[in-house]
Amino acid sequence: MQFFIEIVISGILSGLMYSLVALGFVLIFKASGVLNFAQGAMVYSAALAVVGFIDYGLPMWLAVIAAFIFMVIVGICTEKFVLGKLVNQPPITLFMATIGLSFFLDGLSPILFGNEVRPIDLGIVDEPIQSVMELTGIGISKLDLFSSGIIILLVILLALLFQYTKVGRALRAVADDHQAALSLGIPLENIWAIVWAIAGFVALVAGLLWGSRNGVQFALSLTALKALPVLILGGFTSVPGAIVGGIIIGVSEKLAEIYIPPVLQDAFGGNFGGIEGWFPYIFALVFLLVRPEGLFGEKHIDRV
Amino acid sequence: MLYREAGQFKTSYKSDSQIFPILQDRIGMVILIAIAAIGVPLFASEYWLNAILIPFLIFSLAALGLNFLTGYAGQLSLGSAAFMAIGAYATYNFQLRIEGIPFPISFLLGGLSAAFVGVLFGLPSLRIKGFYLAVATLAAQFFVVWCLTKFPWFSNNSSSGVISAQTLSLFGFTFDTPASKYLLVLVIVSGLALLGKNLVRSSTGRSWMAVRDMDVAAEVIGIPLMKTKLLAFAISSFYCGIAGALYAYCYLGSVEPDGFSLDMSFKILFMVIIGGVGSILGNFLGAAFILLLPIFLDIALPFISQILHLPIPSSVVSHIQLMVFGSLIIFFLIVEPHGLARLWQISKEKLRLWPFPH
Amino acid sequence: MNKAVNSLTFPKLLLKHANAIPKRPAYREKYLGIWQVTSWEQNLDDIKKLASGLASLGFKRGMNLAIIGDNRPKLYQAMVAAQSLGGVPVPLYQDAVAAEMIHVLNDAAISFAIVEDQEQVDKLLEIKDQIPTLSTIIYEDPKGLNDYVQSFLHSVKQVQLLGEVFSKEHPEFFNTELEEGKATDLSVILYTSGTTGKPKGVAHTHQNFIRAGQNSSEFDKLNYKDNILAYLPMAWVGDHLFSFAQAMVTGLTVNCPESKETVMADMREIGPSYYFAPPRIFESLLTQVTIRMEDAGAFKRKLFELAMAHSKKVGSDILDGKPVGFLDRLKYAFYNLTIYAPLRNALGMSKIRVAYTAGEAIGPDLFRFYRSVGVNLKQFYGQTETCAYVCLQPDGQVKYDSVGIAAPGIEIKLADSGEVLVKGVSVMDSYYMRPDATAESIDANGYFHTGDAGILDKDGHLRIIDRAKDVGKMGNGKLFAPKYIENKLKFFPFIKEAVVFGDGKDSIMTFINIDFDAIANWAERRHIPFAGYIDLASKAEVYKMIGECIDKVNVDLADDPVLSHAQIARFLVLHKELDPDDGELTRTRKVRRGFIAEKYAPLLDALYAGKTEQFIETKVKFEDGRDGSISATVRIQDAKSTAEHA
Amino acid sequence: MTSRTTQDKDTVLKLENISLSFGGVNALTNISFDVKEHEIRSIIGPNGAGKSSMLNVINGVYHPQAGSIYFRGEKRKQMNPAQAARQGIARTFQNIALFKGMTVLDNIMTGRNTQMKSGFISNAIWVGKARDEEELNRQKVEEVIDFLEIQHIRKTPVGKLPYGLQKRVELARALAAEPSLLLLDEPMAGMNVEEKQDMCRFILEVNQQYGVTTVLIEHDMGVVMDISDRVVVLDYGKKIGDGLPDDVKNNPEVISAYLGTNH
Repeated sequence: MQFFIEIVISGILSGLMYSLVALGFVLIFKASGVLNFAQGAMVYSAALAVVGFIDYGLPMWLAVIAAFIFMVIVGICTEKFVLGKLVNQPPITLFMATIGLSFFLDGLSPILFGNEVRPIDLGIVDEPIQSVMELTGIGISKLDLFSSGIIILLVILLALLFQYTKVGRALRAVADDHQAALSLGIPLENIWAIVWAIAGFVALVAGLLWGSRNGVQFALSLTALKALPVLILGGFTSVPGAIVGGIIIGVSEKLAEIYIPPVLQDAFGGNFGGIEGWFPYIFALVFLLVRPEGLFGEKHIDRV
Repeated sequence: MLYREAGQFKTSYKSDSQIFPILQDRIGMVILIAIAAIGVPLFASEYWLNAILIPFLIFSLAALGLNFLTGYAGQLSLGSAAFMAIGAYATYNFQLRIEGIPFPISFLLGGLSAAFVGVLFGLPSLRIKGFYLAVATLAAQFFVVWCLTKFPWFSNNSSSGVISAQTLSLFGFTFDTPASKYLLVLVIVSGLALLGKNLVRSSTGRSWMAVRDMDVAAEVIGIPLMKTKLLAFAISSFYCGIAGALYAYCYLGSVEPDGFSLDMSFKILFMVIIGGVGSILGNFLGAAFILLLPIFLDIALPFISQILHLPIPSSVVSHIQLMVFGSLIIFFLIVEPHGLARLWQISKEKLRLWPFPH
Repeated sequence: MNKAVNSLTFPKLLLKHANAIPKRPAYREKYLGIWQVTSWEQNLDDIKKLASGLASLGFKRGMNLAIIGDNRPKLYQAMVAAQSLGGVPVPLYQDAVAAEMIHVLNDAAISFAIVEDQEQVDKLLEIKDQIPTLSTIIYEDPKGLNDYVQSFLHSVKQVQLLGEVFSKEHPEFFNTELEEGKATDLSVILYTSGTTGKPKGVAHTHQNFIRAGQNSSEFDKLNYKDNILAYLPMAWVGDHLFSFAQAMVTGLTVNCPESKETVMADMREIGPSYYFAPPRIFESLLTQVTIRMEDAGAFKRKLFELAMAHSKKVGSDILDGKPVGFLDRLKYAFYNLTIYAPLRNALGMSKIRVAYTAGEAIGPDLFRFYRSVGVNLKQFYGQTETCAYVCLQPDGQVKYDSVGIAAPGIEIKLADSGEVLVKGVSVMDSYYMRPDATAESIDANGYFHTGDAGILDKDGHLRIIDRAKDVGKMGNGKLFAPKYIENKLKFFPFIKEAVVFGDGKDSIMTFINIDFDAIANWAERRHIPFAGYIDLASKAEVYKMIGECIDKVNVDLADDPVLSHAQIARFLVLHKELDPDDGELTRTRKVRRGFIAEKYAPLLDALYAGKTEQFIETKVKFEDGRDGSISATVRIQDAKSTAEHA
Repeated sequence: MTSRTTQDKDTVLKLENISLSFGGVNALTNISFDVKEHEIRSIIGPNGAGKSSMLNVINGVYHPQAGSIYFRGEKRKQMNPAQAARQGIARTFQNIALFKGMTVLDNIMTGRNTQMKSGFISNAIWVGKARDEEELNRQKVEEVIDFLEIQHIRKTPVGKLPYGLQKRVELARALAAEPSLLLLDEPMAGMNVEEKQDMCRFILEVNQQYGVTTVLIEHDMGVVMDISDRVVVLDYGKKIGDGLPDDVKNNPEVISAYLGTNH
């Protein structure tokens, strides 16, 4: 039982990490209808930028700011030179363009910031919290907890931004209706640029947290693949969806990883690890067949 | 300029609906085939056959497969490599487990197995569209590769799922020399390409494109969406499957599941995009482009670094490759969404109108 | 030989080909997206059914069969069908308005008419009660005619079905009727568009057209492998000679385009080996070429210019087989690969062995252009009354200003008045039901008076200067040949039509009709804004440019020993396009000078009165047949005259 | 090719108390009318009156919550558009729904897909069955092309065509299916006068030559009154008039409905 809870909790915590990446997708999708496959590459680039700037001799805090600026530039360039040139194209084309973008970033960042694996030290060690351990015997990584805290903070922050700032209103308006957004007197290009900047920031946070966990390496770029099932589950347009979806995926894949392989081993023999590589997808896929619009996504009828 | 079309009139729908309605094109095609079938085996070096021409043909076939699904039926898939893997492993097992089965049969069965799995993973396409579906196809990519790695049966209990292809022989003739393998691949690929061309210019192809361009209208016309989409998935996967089998048997010789990675799927997608969505020729152009580009870079970059006097480490070369790929994709999507095939078509039109500009 | 010829008729030629080359295509018609082929045996079968059907409807020997429509195999077949029953086909101009048809239909006492489609049927219905004899109308294309209930309307299909039944009952009928035909029977009645007065029916015998066809085919070595594009009015003698007589004689294939709009495209597909077009078509083709080339890239344009320059230099010599230096031949071969051949291909002229032009004089530059890029373009001379067969230009001795030598079987001589007189195989039998007119034009010695004034040069080449009657005297008693001047004017690409006046006057005046497309393009390139035809025609820039053309002509005339005095004094640019529908041109686009002089009297007077502008209102017929009128104030300008050298 | 003069007036289509709503919003409320063999039946009404929804119900794109549809006498179960098409119902769309990536010819050929039986394998092999079938249908399609006078654009991609021609091609695609019931959704919207005249001519000729029963939605009152045999008037999803053009024209309710909206 205890073991089970521990799995669930660690599932929730790592799920939140997925949500964080998924969040980046959602932001951009809401505002510009683009499924930004490059979000993962952005996480990778952001993390690389941080360590890169540190290698160039900047202090941590400055490196982070520099990295953020870098991400903003990336975002703006993307808007200007890629998506800006693809307006009125079918979404699938934009999606493929972002695949191209992710390749580009995966190539560019290592050239700028070096490609050898480096750690990020947030000053929190990745070890179980003693008190909880003694009390319940359940191990909860400080780092994970800390990360979760950050993520929740970030979500609240975004929520506030969306609710109470002019930009935020514009962003929400853009989501439903471009004309309405224009009426707020903010040109779409700028709005999208802002969105990309925010997405860049989210990527940066994700990069820091993941990086501090298992070092800055190309694997970060693949976090996108973790986020995609989350999106399907939670719907492309819903922030809460991303959070809940992340948690569900996190927990389910951890459970699957623990409980399925033994069964298979009994049946076929051999080793059946690495289930979390595909489980979220199959899980999401099955879910899709039941509820095509996702958890929180809204249904739509095509008119003739 | 070389075209002399005056006097080439059509007196039947047969002749009007030929693949190459213009005489000069037919001549050109014959010459091309002659070169590919006779000239190349005679004169091409082993390196060219093994390292360039054979993979070129195989990937052209895979791209063709994906093009049916994405270019013609409009269903984006990111799992092509997985279906190649199925083709390879299925063929391997049929060869392995059925005594004395002629390899064309096991190739066919391999393709069919891929088609079957393709249909399974295509089922969601009935309820979900666009990148929902694209994401769903990733499921195939990961799940299939995992299964092949983890279930020892598939690889006949070899470690980490590596299989080494049996040598192919038919009527006592064994395909062991590069030239013979090349010819085998050439025959299969061009054969399937022809069938594919027929398919896309027939009612099947039209219903695919109808679904792609406007599915509601297509249904109103009487095209059953489900049947059409699933057929696209099946045929697409079949072609990828065959490509996979060739990949294992005529190119690498021994393969492991991880060889059929997501990167490979993307590579094939890029071939389609750069070559030309919705074009048969495009797949060949795209494959050639994507395969030759790295080779070109490997040659060009050191050369450039010499001129600029800045050393370029090999890791950077590979990264530059990624950048070039990425930017090319974006470039083509923006500038020429129909890829090299369209460029070819345009220049051909120019030749036909010569000396006039339009 | 004579015996054979004397009994030879077109239906018998049909039988001959149906036996000799049954599988060869007699007709191709672009329909439903492909070229539908009618083999010679099929052709015979169709004609047999059609003829029998006509017979069962009461069509008899001696009757005339009106044929109205675009060039369609069925309509050509109708001609032979009528002939095989001993009847006479009477093709009418399909674009004539109903009213214009009344005279012809009555003059030929038409009771049966075969027409193409609803449009023509409607025309006939409109005028039916003014044509007492008209009893039966047969149409080819049933589209839109379903709910026409009139009992005298039949579709060709229905008639052919009748024919099948009929020939079952009378199996020998068709052949016996056909055998009765004699070479001296009338084979066709072609109505002259007649620059003046009502059209006259020109009646030709089988022998006339068969001989003209045979001789001209031998002259150019035509055979059953040749292809021709039939796109000019079936009522026009030229089409009857090329697409009917020569086709029936040699068995060559007649190709019918899909529609008026697609003629050029269809020509490109068919790539005829034998081609006729009036000068204006060659002209508009050339204009298109130049316009299209102007948009080409610098390299292509340069290459094109070089190629053109070289072709001017040696092109026609090479075509005429005259000696040309090796280097020049090499260059020509190169340009042929890069420019000439692609150009011919784009124009659909790749396969042309012989191309003819006639009807109007053709500009020397225009003529040379086609010959020098390897199109064997030649001129011939003839009238409706002579099966369009009097003079031909033999390969190798082509002069742009002559119409060639007397054709085989033809004898020509010049009257003192300079009028060209013709005697020989192709001279008509008579004007239909007009012995008086016949007597006027065919004299006791059997010479036909062409009404053209001409000159024979030393190698016996005929050069036409004008209509004999138009060759008038000016006030000062000197020679006045308006057509000669008009042609010189029309050789300028910007001038579409020109009408020259001066008979009995002391000075020569000119109406100019601009070529709208060419000038509009010219104006756009110079950023000259204009609103429509009238505005463009009155632009000062246009007047300036036309003025220059006219000055050039005057310079040219000054060199001519005979006509140096006949220079243009003043001119104006007409505010409307001269149009057959308004009676200003004949259906073959010859200007009707007298009619125009009356219609535009105010302008003419203004010219002579020395005014600098004149208001005029003119009636016009719009495409949809409505009448209307347009008015404008037309500017008038003086021309520079050049001192006489002679 | 039954001509107008010999037409039998039995009912092709009968709709009884059809009601349709999207998430509570009523698009159609309790509408009944019928369509007789060979007639041109027009549905008119102000924007948002539910005209297009009506067509979508008839060919199975939408499924009404209430009411029943009788097609050729028998009550129709819920069916999807594809089935409706196979029963001989073809239609055009308000905003053009051509297949942009294909040529005119291919678009129209696609219209005949229901008639084409050969499977994908024989299609791939091509020679023989598939090709013969292809030719047979090409012939039919060419007849339609000839009928609608679009020979000159046969092989142009539809995307390149002007609006008016696209509308005509869409009609061609519908005709190619040799339908027994033809649904036209504002075939003349946004056309200039000549284009409208042509379209009118074609609709009438289709109706006469092929005796195709036609249900027509059109804004241009003049046109509707000219060419239709009977007219149904909708307003806010309710039927407010039904009958001969003249009756409808003088129906006060109809007049007010039209005065109420800017037309």
